[in-house]
Amino acid sequence: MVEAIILPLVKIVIVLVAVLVTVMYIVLLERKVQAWVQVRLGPMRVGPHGILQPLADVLKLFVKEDITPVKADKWVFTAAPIIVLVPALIAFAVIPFGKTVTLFGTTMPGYIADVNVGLLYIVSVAGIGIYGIILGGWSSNSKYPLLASLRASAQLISYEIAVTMTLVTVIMLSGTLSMVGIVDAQLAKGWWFGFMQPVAFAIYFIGGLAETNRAPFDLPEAEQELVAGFHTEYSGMRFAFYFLAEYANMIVVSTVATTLFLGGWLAPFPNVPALSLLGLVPGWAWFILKTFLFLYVFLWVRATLPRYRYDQLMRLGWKWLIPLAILNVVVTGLLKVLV
Amino acid sequence: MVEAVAFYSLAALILGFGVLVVTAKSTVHSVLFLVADFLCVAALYVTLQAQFLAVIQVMVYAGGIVVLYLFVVMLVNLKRPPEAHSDPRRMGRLGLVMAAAVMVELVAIFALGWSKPEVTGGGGLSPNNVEQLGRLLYQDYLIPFEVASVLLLVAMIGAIVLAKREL
Amino acid sequence: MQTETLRPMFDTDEMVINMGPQHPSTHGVLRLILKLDGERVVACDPVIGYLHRGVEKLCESRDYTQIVLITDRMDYVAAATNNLGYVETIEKLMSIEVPRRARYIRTILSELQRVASHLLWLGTHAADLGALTVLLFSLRERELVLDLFEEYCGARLTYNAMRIGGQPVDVPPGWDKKVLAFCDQQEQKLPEYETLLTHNRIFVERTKDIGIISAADAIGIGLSGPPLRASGVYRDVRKDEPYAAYDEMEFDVPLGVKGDTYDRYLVRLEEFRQSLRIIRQAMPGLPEGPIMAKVPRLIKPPAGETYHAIEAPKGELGYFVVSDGKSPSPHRFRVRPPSFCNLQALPQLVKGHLVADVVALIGTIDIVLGEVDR
Amino acid sequence: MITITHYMVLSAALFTLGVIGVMTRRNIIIILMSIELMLNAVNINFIAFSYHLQNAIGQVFAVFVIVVAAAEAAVGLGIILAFYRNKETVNIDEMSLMRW
Repeated sequence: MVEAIILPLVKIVIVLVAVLVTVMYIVLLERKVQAWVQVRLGPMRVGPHGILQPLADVLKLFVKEDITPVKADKWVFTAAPIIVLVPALIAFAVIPFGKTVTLFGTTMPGYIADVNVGLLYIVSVAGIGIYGIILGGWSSNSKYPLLASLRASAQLISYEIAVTMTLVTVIMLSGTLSMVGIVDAQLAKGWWFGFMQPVAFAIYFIGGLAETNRAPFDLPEAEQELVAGFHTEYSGMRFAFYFLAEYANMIVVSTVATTLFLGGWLAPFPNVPALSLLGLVPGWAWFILKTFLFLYVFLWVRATLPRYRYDQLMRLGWKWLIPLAILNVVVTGLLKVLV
Repeated sequence: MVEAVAFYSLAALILGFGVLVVTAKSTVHSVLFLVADFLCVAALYVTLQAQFLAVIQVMVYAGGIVVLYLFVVMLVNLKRPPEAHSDPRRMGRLGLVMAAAVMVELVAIFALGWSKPEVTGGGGLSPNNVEQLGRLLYQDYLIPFEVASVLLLVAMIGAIVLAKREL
Repeated sequence: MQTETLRPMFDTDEMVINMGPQHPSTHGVLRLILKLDGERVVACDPVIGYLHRGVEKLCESRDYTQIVLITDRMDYVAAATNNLGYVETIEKLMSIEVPRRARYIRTILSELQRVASHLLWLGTHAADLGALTVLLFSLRERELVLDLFEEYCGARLTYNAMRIGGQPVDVPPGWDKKVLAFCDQQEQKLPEYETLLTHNRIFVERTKDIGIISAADAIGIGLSGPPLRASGVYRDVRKDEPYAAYDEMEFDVPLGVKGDTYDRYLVRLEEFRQSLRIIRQAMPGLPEGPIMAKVPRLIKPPAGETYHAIEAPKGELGYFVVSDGKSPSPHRFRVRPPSFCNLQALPQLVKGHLVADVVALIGTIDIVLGEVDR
Repeated sequence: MITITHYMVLSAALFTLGVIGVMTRRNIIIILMSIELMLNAVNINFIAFSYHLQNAIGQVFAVFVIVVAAAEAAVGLGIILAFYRNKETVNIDEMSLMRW
């Protein structure tokens, strides 16, 4: 009873709270990192060094008026942010945060669920999130959001192909679709897949930027072109849902990258005796560290690069990333057969 | 017990959303209900030990095909409701009657003509059957699999030719 | 004939969207009515007048000294050059010989102004393309220019820094060193922008071959300033009809080749360097002497009319003033603002490009709506 | 106890819903979606039998059905778009003419 229901529930609550808090603080981190790049201070007023800024933001979003445009499709308009947020959160169900530990006499796996199709589960769940974006833009009954949502969905679908192709190479190396199995395979191989598959890693990173609508692929919410993108008409909590979903998706992409390419909870250099001390750090700490490293690159890129244009983005996706990813699959297959 | 609860609730959802798909006034709502329907079907697959199919159902159906529908619904920016005009010779009732006939026929087949078929090959169904499915697809059913991919290619080219404005 | 009948049949709906007057990137209150085919712009119709304050008519009921203040409010990010154009027009009308020291100060001020204006352009242009960091960098440097202006005349935006016949105040002690220090600093900052933009693949792809305008078209539309020079036309009022102390300065006029957005960017970036070069010549070479010519207390130019143009940061800024010789205010006052004339090129520039390019192109012609609408 | 018959009835009902949609609706997009419902009904049967007979071949065929559904959707929607471009309608009753 305890192991079957209570423990998973506790873990779900822990993960959800952790994700939501991380989202709040990623926003702060983003503003801070961007500020430091731009030789500014960033938020400084709420709490020491703006540390309480996220709370103030959340409070503001809570008390803001929640406006529904008169001509909007009310049901869809309300449902769209939820459709975006829920898949972003349930994707965490299969992500292994650490290795299995024994705690108070019960074994405690470091994941909520180890599904045998875990990787595909994440991809398919991400596909559902697209609906929220399309519907949000459509239901606002306004031209800029509609344009932006069409852009967004075309972009997400295009880059999903390339990203999925990179996942195929990882599956070929690990021989399993389970996220835990993939980490174990990296342990068995002695190499993180990021080093064995640098091309796939690079494509995954670029595709991940595009799938989370981050700069330089943030066309769907290009303020300068399309006002605020598909959530132009949203305000208050419903806007906050979109916001949360975007950052939660960033975390999903980072955690997946960590699991697939950076060895998940594994400590680096387990085979170098001089660095065996690194193994003492708990697995979840490594996991979080790697995830944040990845997230930091996201923020860094945003502060540095201009934005792609729509046709250039499509060209990059279809003419470069997808063929390259397919070629990578073929080469990996050949190497697997020959070597 | 758990199985029954899962089946009946999922069946109710599947049929309920199915009715909504067919009856919804707005096309976009109809598409939304279709997605919900497909998600419920995927859940049903999970209860039937077909996790891979469930994920594929969500990925391809919900995440791919229905998005296409949604795209077309948005591109087709109708100035008047799509069902405004009705052919005077249309016999809607007859359609319902025929649908009922199909239902009766199907149930009759299941109830009367059903015998356990002899199926060979496949070799059992393990709970973790992704690998098994992969082997079947790439070994026993390789030719159909390749034909299916050719079908997809043809469909892709066909769709581009049809939808392109000027060739 | 056949295509004409078929065309509307085969068109999927063209979408008309309204960009502005409240839109994050229309640099003020410009309104564009864009007709889109998908994301491609078929036609563009700029609508102006949201900031019309009747400056020209207003000036006809103010006396000549008061008008200097009003000119500040036209191109409000380059107020000093607005002042300069106006005071020189009246000086020309009254045949006043401005002391050499005043002319040097004016040259320094207008080049500082050019740097400030180009910095603002650079920042907003880059921000329009999504490179937010450049905006923050360039605003940081612009702040230094504004500090210099504040020290000189006490104002940071609308300077009212010139008078008919000369300068109201002399340079404050120590100001020259600060100006030269700023020049050195700015020189060092320019490579920062270049790393972020000039050699950035995304930026180059976003700007190269976007909004090409040929030299003939540019002249035909009446472009002036950097957009005209980017098309390869050698025209700079500072060289062609020198004013202030430009005839004593040594500087080059950067020219573009193709006339696309990238060329316009490069031309403006080079103008930074040339402006710094001019300031570096003028500041140490500041001649001694008075800063104000003998000017009557009540300015009443003789009857007549005159047109005088200067090279404002955004292009050729001309003033046409008619005086009836009796009243203390102009009989007719007319401005030829560079932004207004450059804006005319926009419909031609954006045709066939994507929505995303529209913002890049609004940025590249560098308009200020206060000047367009007056 | 849930038997295979339960699944078969569910699938028959879903199939019939699809038939009703095809027969009664005039919006061709909804008709195509009804066809998708029918294909799903077929898939439910495949999977249910696969489970019932403990044989993975049913899943293989379900995969093929999904492939066919994808192809059908792509071509069908392409035709709809081409048609809409010419006739500005998606009403199937207005598509009765073979030429225009």
